[in-house]
Parts: sequence; structure tokens; C-alpha cells
Amino acid sequence: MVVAEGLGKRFGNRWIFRRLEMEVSAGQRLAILGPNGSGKSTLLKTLAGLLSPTEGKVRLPEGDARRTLGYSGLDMALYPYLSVAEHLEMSGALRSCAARTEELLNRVGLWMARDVPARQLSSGMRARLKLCLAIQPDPLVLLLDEPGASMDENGRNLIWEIAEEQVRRGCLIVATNDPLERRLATHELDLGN
Amino acid sequence: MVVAEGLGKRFGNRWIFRRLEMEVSAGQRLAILGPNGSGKSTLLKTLAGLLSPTEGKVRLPEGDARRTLGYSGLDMALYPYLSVAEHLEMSGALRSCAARTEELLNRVGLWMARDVPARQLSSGMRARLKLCLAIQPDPLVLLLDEPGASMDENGRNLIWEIAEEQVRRGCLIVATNDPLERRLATHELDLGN
Amino acid sequence: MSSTSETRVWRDEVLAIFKKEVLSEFRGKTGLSTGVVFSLSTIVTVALALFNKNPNKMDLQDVCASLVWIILLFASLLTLPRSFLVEEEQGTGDLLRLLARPHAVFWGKVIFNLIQMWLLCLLVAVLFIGLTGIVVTEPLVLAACLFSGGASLVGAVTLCGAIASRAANRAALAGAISIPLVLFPTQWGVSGLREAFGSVVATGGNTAAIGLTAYALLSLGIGPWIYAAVWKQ
Amino acid sequence: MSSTSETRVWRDEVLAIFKKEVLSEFRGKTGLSTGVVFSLSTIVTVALALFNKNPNKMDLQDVCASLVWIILLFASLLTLPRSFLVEEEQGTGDLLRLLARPHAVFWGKVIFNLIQMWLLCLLVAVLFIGLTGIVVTEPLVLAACLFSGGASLVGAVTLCGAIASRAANRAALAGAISIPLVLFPTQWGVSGLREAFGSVVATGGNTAAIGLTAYALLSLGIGPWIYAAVWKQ
Amino acid sequence: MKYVFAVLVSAAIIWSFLVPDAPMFQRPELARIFFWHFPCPMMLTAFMCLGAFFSLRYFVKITLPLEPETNPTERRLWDLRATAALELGFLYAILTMATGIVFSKAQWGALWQWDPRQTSFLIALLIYGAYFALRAAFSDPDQKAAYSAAYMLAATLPLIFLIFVFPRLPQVLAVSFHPTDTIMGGNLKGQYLYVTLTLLALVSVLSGWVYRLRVKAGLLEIDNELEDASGATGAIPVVRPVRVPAED
Ligand code: HEM
Ligand SMILES: Nc1ncnc2c1ncn2[C@@H]1O[C@H](COP(=O)(O)OP(=O)(O)OP(=O)(O)O)[C@@H](O)[C@H]1O
Ligand SMILES: Nc1ncnc2c1ncn2[C@@H]1O[C@H](COP(=O)(O)OP(=O)(O)OP(=O)(O)O)[C@@H](O)[C@H]1O
Ligand SMILES: [Mg+2]
Ligand SMILES: [Mg+2]
Repeated sequence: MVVAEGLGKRFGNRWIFRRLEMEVSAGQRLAILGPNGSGKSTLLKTLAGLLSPTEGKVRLPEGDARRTLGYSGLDMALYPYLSVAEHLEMSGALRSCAARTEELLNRVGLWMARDVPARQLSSGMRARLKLCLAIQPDPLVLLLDEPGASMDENGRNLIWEIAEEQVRRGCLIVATNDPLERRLATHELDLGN
Repeated sequence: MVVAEGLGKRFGNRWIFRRLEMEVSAGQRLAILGPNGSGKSTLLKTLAGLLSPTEGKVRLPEGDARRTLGYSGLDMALYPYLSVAEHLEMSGALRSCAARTEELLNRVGLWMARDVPARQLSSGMRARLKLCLAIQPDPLVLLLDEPGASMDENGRNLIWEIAEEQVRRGCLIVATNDPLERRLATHELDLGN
Repeated sequence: MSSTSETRVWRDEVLAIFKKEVLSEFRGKTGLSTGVVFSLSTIVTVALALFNKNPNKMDLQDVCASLVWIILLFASLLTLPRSFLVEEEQGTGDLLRLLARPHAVFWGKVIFNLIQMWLLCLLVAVLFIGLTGIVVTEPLVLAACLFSGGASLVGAVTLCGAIASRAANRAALAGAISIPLVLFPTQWGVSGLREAFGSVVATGGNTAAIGLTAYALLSLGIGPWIYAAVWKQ
Repeated sequence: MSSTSETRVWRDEVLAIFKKEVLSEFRGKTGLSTGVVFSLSTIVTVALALFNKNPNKMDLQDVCASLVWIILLFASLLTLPRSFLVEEEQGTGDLLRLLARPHAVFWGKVIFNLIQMWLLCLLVAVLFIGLTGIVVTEPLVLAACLFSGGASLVGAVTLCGAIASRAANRAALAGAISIPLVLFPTQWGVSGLREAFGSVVATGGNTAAIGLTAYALLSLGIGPWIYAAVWKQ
Repeated sequence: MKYVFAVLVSAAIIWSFLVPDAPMFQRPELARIFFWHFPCPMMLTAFMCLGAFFSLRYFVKITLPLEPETNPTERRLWDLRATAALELGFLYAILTMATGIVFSKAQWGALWQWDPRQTSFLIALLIYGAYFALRAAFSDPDQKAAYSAAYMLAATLPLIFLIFVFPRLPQVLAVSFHPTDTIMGGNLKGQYLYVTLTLLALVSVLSGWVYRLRVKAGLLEIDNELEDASGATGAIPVVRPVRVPAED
């Protein structure tokens, strides 16, 4: 479902990764590993289309990326003055998919905080909201950048559940530094250099 | 060294914590635990003086807080256009303590990236730089909010080392969700509700 | 998808963006206030300048015309680019790029800016006329010029804001690259306002209004496509 | 600590903040090229508005006076408040509060703003006079007014930034506060510039200069204390 | 080859001094400035249009239906061409202004008097300046390329309007001293016409040559960049299964 052909990304005059060939097919869970600064997030952003590759190309399943692709990254900010619920409603309207506000928020345990503006959320709550936004349209491809960071026990279990579901629908790619999280993958890609 | 007397913090009309009594003396390592949104970061910020308590008071060791106190939090941003080294130099000048740029950066493994502007750092590198800033003046009190989040193996070990050292000099308070990190504490404070 | 439902989808997306802008604006109050402060203080400055003069003395109308236009120009430069700059400053740009389509984003923000700008025009016009006591001989021309003038400013400045938003010194850059683009409608704007204030050297207020409208339509027409082109850079 | 080393410490801290501001603003050649294009086009706008008029015709000096002031006002509102607001917008406020002392922060930023503003005044004056060809009858008064005027604008706007920086609705608050604060010196600034341009209705340029200086000193004197008061709220 | 060219140029210059003075000018002998004043805007326009086209080409392939240009290396090439063209265009813009200013000193008696032509062209220069200010503001080459190309697309119509249409608007014609129908109106006759055309031809050849050089230089820069680019271990990361999942 996700194919990278000779993918390379250069920042300034330094290649973060190059000649990267990979194929992730439905039902697979890929973990992208590597020390800090090895390019996990960069690769994930490139796959998500947030960064343009310096060379090579990325193939995603047909269809509108807004609905076929879910991405949640650490350095992706939320709208400080929009409430949790408003985020989901906006996202639903923009991607023309069902907002499912109550269902999703109950699931990640943010229903009580639905009216809290994002700037008042705790780090873990922010991570949960981003997860919601990523899975809202039941995407075929789910890209998670360190989903477990700053999540508590129950949050981590939640991620496992979601991972299980996701592979029934499509594939999952996780960039992580967490030895526990690493275990939920069926495949690994090590960018360590 | 760190004493909280009847400490309470209210946001709007909701008490995050109240009537909190605690005393952390030299050589102790306190872990603040609790589910997401339970108030760990809020407590840490209140201790660091970044938030003013709604009731009660915080007692820190005498001396200028800029030098006796080190704090590193998740939602504390760095200056996007200042390089790693410039951050340490600025901090040194502002706190009138030795910058120790080379020593510290070598220690956390950022020496190679000393000229990279903060906005180009990876999440883990950012966490490392913040750690540097926190320990720069050899503070008596070190407050770390989820230091391990988005750090790789070697980064986590680094935190253990630093924790070991810190208790020789003073005390350490860590807010964390990470079951592994939790182990480095000698004492625990659970805000779980 | 049938065309009608297609249009409904577009409408919803544009509305979603628009709603977002409105909510953020009124909870976090950022853009407009600056513009208002500026226009207020400027107009008072001008009133001071024309202080104890009767502004209907010949060629003061012309000056008034240019002053009104300058105020609108600067106010727009202070206010309009923010809608795009803020996205990058607060780091929500990525989220937007993941959820939305460029045309929806552009139109949502443009509609918001249009409303902002027209309100500003109204404010400036009322205050200016009130404070300087200048006589408006042709209210219709005035209205037309402010309406189309505001729109053309919105078209150009919003686009420039979008283009500058990913750069290091966004705020200043946005101003720098939009001023020259909005400079030449100035000629029309000023001459139109002169006509409205019944200046003697007035040259065709309607041509001015037409010119401004054309400019507005053009910039608003091209804008979204250019934005779509740089959308994911 | 002995007082001399104490002052050295303060100097280092202020310098550190100042250096930070400079680095963040002028990473690479960015700031410069932008600034030039920016001010150039601003002047041209104004000059264009006064299109084919000889600005020494009576009245027009007064208008020029207010135009120059408007330009300065515009520039100051666009650039100055950012120095404080940006800290909160990009979330570096906490870091700053942990590392620095309020007075050092305030003075570091003010010095940066002052230099910025004075350079701007110089540029604007030179370009404006060059392009409109207006005659400066009293260069000294002009210099004095620009100098003190720039300073007072910096004082006022920075003060507002300081006051508003911690409020949730920063910009709005900053705006609301700045209106009266900015309007106040305006009157002196304009009359001073009129005198400089040899207007007939000019009313004491030196008083203006003195007034502006007093205002600047006052605001810059109070500023740090107010800022220190809101520093850790 | 180059020498032939040099000879031709000098010949043309000498010729330009042999032509009779133009009586309709204030300073007939100085009408010759025109020989140099005219080719500049023409070159400027040519390169501006080229730059605009390359900027467009940066985004879309010129096919029907239009489809986006996705190949990164192609894009970098088009960006380079656009920059080269626009830099040269900027040079000619400045030359136009310079010769124009000299000309107006000679014929209108003042270096600058806010003649509509002068104003409009000054604005055109500013837009050009803004383009390069924008380029300077980006550190990432791809963003630099994309956003400056976008700005160029937005600015093209205004530029053309400012240089050609605006001075010919009726109400502007009324107040401007600047001639507009010398060429179109066929008021340029005899030797003047020939000299102008010759110089125009020579200047275009020259600038074409310079343009090619600029592009060559740019290509070399890109290659160097690729060469001394570090960090790529050349090692190809591959996806490897860690265990066969039970459920599949
Ligand atoms: C700074 C002042 C000037 C500038 C910026 C300027 C600019 C230009 C430009 C852009 C063109 C080509 C575009 C067009 O044909 O409309 C042009 C053409 C021309 N200029 Fe100028 N010019 C200036 C001063 C003058 C002066 C003082 C004279 C002589 C009195 C002059 C004589 C001409 C003539 C004869 C043409 C031929 C184009 C035509 O008439 O169709 N220019 N100038
Ligand atoms: N915009 C940028 N410009 C230049 N270099 C960048 C940019 N973004 C990231 N980098 C560099 O690319 C490298 C990889 O960054 P990335 O964020 O992908 O690392 P990562 O694997 O996610 O690390 P972490 O585990 O800490 O998240 C880092 O060395 C970083 O300095
Ligand atoms: N500025 C604020 N205004 C109002 N409520 C706030 C504010 N900041 C935090 N809160 C609320 O206080 C609660 C505690 O936040 P805090 O960040 O301390 O949680 P936490 O224990 O750090 O959670 P996490 O483990 O996710 O970091 C949250 O419910 C949050 O919504
Ligand atoms: Mg990362
Ligand atoms: Mg927290």
C-alpha cells in the first residue's frame, strides 16, 4: 500500500536518508527505528506528503489523501483557541467524512474535556486528540510519530488496540524510540547510522 | 530543599490539586505520577515558579532561582533561529554562570549539531538541549517533565546518569508517564484521581 | 459525485475554515485590533494635520483622498497577512495541509479577510469624514471605490501573506512583497476617492471603480491557483 | 558583589538578550533586503499619493509632516510589539522567565527596538525628502523630532507589549492600550515636523522635541518596572 | 567569433554617432541616448516573459490537460533558468532606469519629476526587488524555488501592465511627457530605425550568450552541492520482518 522508490531527502547539503526502497502491504505494521536525529520523523513526514522528497517518489493508495491517510506527529500543533470537539468537527467537515465526535472522544477518554481549548490541554491529552484526528476517517494508511510519548498506561494500551484494528483495514507505520512500542510492529526499518 | 505547604492550583473553577504538602530533601529523587491530565506538569511548573499557586506556598533553597533551579518541560519551546551552542551561551550569560558549551554538548551528544538552529532539531535533540539548559548551572533542584519522552536508548541512560549525579548535589523531581523512568525515583507522589 | 453535492462539499469545507478563523479571531483577538488601532491613530494624526483648516479648500480634497487610501493600504498590510502567517507561527500549518484542500483554505481565509477589510473601510470612512468634516459630493462613487478597493487589497495582500508564510521573517516580508503589488491600484483608488470628494482634478471615478474591480477579480481569481501550487512545499 | 562587577553582570545580561534579538531577526541577509524593499515601497506609496503636486505649496508641508509621522507609526506598530508578543506566540516565554531577569529582558529588547526605529527614521527621512523634494528649513528640529519621536514610539509600543504580553488576548490588549499611548506623542511629533518643514502654522518645534523626549524618558523609565510586575504572573 | 561581435558592436556605436540629430528633441544631439535607452526595456521584457514562463513550467508540464511537474531534478532546472532570466531582466530594468534618468535630465531638464512613466517603472523595479528579497528569505532551496516562482506568477501581469499598459492609459497620456508611439506609430524613420534595430539585434545576441553562461554556472553549482553533500552512507535501509505475526 505504501511504496517508496529510491526515496531520498537532503537538508542543506546533508542526506538524511537516500536510495530508500520499501513496500508496506496491507496487514503489516512497520516500526521505523533509529537513534535521535536519524530521520524517522523526516521519513514519516515525507511519506505523509508534508515534505517533498529530494529524489525518488512515494506511492500511496489511490483516493483522496485526506481520507486514505492518517498522520499524527509530535511537532504538529493544534489550534490553541479551538476546543477538542471543534477540532474533530472541523476535521470532519474538511475531509467530508463523519465527525464521530462523541464516539472517538469517548474512545480516547477526552469526552469530559471536549470543550477545553487546545492550548489548555495537557501533553498527553494533546497526543490523544491528534490520534483521534488521525484515525477519524478510518484511513488505509496510518502514520504515527512516537504516539506513546507522554501517554499514560491506558493511553499506550489504546495505541495497541488501534494498531490491531488498523491492520484489519490497511497498514500502520510507527516511528518510535520506545522499546515497548517497538514490539507492536511486524516489520522494522532501521535508519540507525 | 523543596517544600510545598498547602499548595493548591485552580484553573477556572477546577482544582487540579489542593492542600498538597510535600518536602523533598537533598539526595531524594521524587517521581510525580498520575494519568494524563492529572496535574503533573502543572505541579512542576508551580514548583518552578512558572505558575503562581492559587493557595499555599513553595519553598526553594535560598539563592537566585536562575542558578539554584533547573527545569525542563515538554511544552517549553526553544528559540527557533538560535543555534544549539548559542542557546547555551545565552543561558550562561543570563544566569551569570559558566556556559560549559563544549562539555555539556559532548555529554548529551549534541556537539556535532552545535550550529544547527533549534527549529531544525529533531524532537529528541530538542529534549537533550533542554536537559543541557536545565543542568547548566549545576542546580540544587532539578525539575524534569517527562525527560525520557522521545529520547532513544542512550538518551534514557543519560538521564539515569544525570539523576545519579544530581542527588549528590541536591534533589531531583521527575514527572513521568514512563514505567521505566518511574524506577529511577526513591520516592513517589501519585496525583492519580 | 453529482455537481450539486460537489458544490455542497466545497461550501462545507470553505465554511469550516471560515468558522475556524472567526473562532480563533474572537477568542484570541489578534489581527483586527492592530488594524483598528492603526487606523484610529492615523486618522487622528491626519485630523491633527488638517487641524484648523477647512479641508474643502482646493487640492486638500486630493490630499484627503490619498490619505484615506494610504490608511486603508497600511491597515490592510497590518491585518490581512496574519491569517496565513499565524498558521506557521503557531505550527498548525501541517495539520491544515493534512486536513484541507488549498482552494477551500484560500477561500475560507479570503472571505474572512474580505469581511474584516470592509469593516475597516467603513470604520475609516466614517471616522475620517467625521473628524475632518470633508464633504462627500458623490457617496456612491465613494462606496464603490471602498468596496472594490478593499476587495483588491484583500486579493493581493492575502496571497502575498500565503507566499511569505514559510519564510524566516514572515511579517516584514509579507509587507515588503505585497506593497509594490498593491501600489498601482493606488492610482485608481486615489483618483476614485478624489472624484468622491468632488476634487477639481478628478478623472473618472467610474473608470477607477472598474479598474479596482477588475484588479480584485483578477487577483482573487488567480490567487487560489497559485496558492494551490505552493500548497505542499 | 561589588557594584562594578554588578554593573558588568547587568551589562552582560542585557547584551545577551540584545544579541538574541539580533540573531533571531537577522539570520542571514534576510532582514536587510526585506527592510530596504519595505521602506522604499512605503515611501513611494506616499510620494505616489501626493503625485504631481509640489509639496511646498502651503498646507502641503503640514500634510507631509503628518505623512512622515504616519509612516513611522505604521512601521513601529508593525515591528516593535513583536519583540514581546513573539516570545509568548512561539512559546519561549517560559524559557526566558527561567533564565533571565525582567529588567535585563526589557532593556535588551528596548535597545534593539530603539536601534531598529532610529535606523528606520533615518531611512524614511532621507527617502521621503529625496523623493518628494520637500525643503527642510530646520534640519536640527527635524533630527531632534525624529530622534525623540522614534524613542517615544519605542517607549509607548514596547510598554504596551510588556503589559499585554502575558494576557491571553495579547494583541487586542496591546492595541487597546497603545491607542491612547501612541496618540499622545503624535500631536507633538506632527507639530515638530511641521516646524522642520517650515510650515506657516508651525507651533514651536523645540517644545515638541522636549515633549517627545520627556515622554520617551517617562515611558522607558516606567516600562521595566511594570514589566517586572507582570513578569511572573 | 567574439572578435567579430566586438567589431560589429563598435561599428554600430560609431554609426550611431554619424546619424543626423533629431530635430524634435530639446537637445537634438542627445537624442542618441535613445539607441541605448530603447533596447534595455525590450530585453527586460523578453527576459521577464521568459522568467514568467519558466516559473510556470516549474509547477506544470505544458501539456493538455495540464499536469503538475513532479520530478524534483526537473523542477530545480526550471528554477535555475527562471532565476537566470530574471536576474538578467533585473539588470536591464536598472539600465532602463539609468538611461531613462539620463535621458530625462537631457530632455526634460530634471533627473526625476514623478512623470507617470517614471513612477510606474519605479514600481515595476520594486516588484522585481521584492522577488529577490523573497528569494533571500528562504534557506531551503525547494521552498525558495516554489515560493519565488509563485510570486513571479502573481507579479507578471502587474509588471506588464506597469511597463506597457499604464503609460498608455488615456488619463495618463494626458499628463505624461514620455513618448509611447515612436515605434508603434512608426515615427522612428530612416537611419534611426536602422541603428536601433541593429543595436537591438546585437544586444539580444549578447544577452542570450550571458544567459547561457549563467545557466551553465548554476548547473555546476548544483553538481557541486550534490557532490559534497554528506551524510548519505549509501547503505540502503531495507524493511525486514521481525516475526511472522500470528493473526496473518
Ligand atoms: C526614468 C525615466 C524613464 C524611464 C523609466 C523610461 C522607461 C521606458 C520604457 C520602459 C520604455 C519601453 C516601454 C514602452 O515602449 O512603453 C521606454 C521607451 C521609450 N522611451 Fe523611455 N523612459 C524614461 C525616460 C525617457 C525620456 C526622458 C525619453 C525622451 C524624451 C524617453 C524616450 C523613450 C522612447 C522614444 C521610447 C520608445 C518606445 C515608444 O515610444 O513606443 N524615455 N522608456
Ligand atoms: N527543516 C530542517 N532543516 C534541516 N535539517 C533538519 C530539518 N528537520 C530535521 N533536520 C535534521 O534532520 C535530522 C533528522 O531529523 P528527524 O526529526 O527526522 O529525526 P528523528 O529520527 O525523528 O529523531 P527523534 O527520534 O529525535 O525524533 C536531524 O539531524 C535534524 O537536525
Ligand atoms: N492554562 C490552563 N488553563 C486551564 N486548564 C489547564 C491549563 N493548563 C492545564 N490545564 C488543565 O489542567 C489539567 C492538568 O494538566 P497537566 O498538563 O498538569 O497534566 P499532566 O499531569 O502533565 O498530564 P500529562 O501526563 O498528559 O502531561 C489538565 O486537565 C488540563 O486540561
Ligand atoms: Mg522524531
Ligand atoms: Mg505533562
